[in-house]
Amino acid sequence: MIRSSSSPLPAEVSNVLPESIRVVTGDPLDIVSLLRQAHHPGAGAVVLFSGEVRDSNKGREVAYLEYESHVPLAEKMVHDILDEAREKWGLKAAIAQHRIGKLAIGQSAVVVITAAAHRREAYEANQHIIHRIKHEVPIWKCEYFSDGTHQWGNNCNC
Amino acid sequence: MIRSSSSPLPAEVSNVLPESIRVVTGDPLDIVSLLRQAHHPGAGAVVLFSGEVRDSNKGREVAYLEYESHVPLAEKMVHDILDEAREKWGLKAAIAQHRIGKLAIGQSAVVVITAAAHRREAYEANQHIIHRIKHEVPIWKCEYFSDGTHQWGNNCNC
Amino acid sequence: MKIHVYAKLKDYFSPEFELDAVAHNTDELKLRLLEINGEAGQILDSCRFAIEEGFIDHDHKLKENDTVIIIPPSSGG
Amino acid sequence: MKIHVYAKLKDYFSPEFELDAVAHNTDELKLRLLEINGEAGQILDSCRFAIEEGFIDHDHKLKENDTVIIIPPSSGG
Repeated sequence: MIRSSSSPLPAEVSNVLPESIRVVTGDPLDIVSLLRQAHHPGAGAVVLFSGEVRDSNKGREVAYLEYESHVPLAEKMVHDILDEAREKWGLKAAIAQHRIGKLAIGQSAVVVITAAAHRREAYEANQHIIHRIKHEVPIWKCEYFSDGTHQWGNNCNC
Repeated sequence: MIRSSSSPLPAEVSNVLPESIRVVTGDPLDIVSLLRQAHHPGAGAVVLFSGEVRDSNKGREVAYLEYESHVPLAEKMVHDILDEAREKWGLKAAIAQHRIGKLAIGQSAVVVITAAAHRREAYEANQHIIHRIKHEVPIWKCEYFSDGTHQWGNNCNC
Repeated sequence: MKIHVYAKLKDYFSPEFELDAVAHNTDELKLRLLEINGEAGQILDSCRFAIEEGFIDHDHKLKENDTVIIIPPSSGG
Repeated sequence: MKIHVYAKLKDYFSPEFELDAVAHNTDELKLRLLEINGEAGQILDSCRFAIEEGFIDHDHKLKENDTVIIIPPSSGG
């Protein structure tokens, strides 16, 4: 729970990714709302990763990024990755959301949240999930540089 | 940045722990506000850890927790730990806050936020900071169980 | 057969187009695509192929009314 | 000399008290504390000692008007 005013979700609700969370979305990621959905009375550790747009990459000044995705396949793959992680690490909650479209410097491109009884599992699962999302899921980054050029990414943003 | 509406902080502001952040506080931890202060245009990765009060420990039902601290020493030690981590991992931001007093199930007892250019550093530094806070800093947990007994903690909550 | 390409592949092909030539599997499809743009060989070798139901490998039999999605290496996050 | 104790140490001593006996260092202080409560030996052996300026070790010379903080193993987080 991030605020004392919000009540913990029952296990059977927060144990699955709520239908309302779109894995791939064109809207700004609402980290606060996602965190709220990751809370669980049996979770002693919540880890959140936010991948954000940096102002430069390999010495070149970045103006903005644009992400595209094959959404149906991406959503299915992310759900599978989260399900596997939930089972492997006994997670109380596992949430991921990736933004597509145009992103400004500092905006969040991807958020991964894991909740577990103990912190080792929450960190490990979180790193595993973001690694797989970056390397396996059909989502692509295009960097638009301040000099007017652009480049489809092969390299990680973070 | 967690919302597209908030503007990134300049490096020299977010590179130090703002004076306004109390390392040890009796108030509920405001994760949203802390996250906002961790943003940096050069940070591609932000990792947040929240240690939260579990509803049971080793099979015993927990009613609530109470933390106490030797605050002046705790604040100094946490500042030193954050400074060392900032330097070792080249962090763009490092923030930690620990709550004291009475905490209900699901409430956040400690938050650590790290921001770095790349995610490996953000995860590693985050785990290092929470490990040291738990093991070195003069903050103590007392578990109050539903059966009316209590126990000063030696063991980690998460 | 409908073809959808993404990301860097769009530097070589239209995002969506109808392939008139026949391709019974992804190996044949790659050859047909190289006939359209001979410079796409290297990137095509790094791509995965999928149909609506999911990823397919090189011995999957393609049907004439399939929509084939060509997926370059991921760069999300 | 003023003594402040925390956490589980409060099961053995008052949170804050004035020690009338003389203790020139933490080893002597431990002996004085054991005279108050002989059952505190094990927990005192696991404690660190500090004064206002920070942690001190066993050869630090204590002064009569020091406030000594006795710090059991941390259990934050």
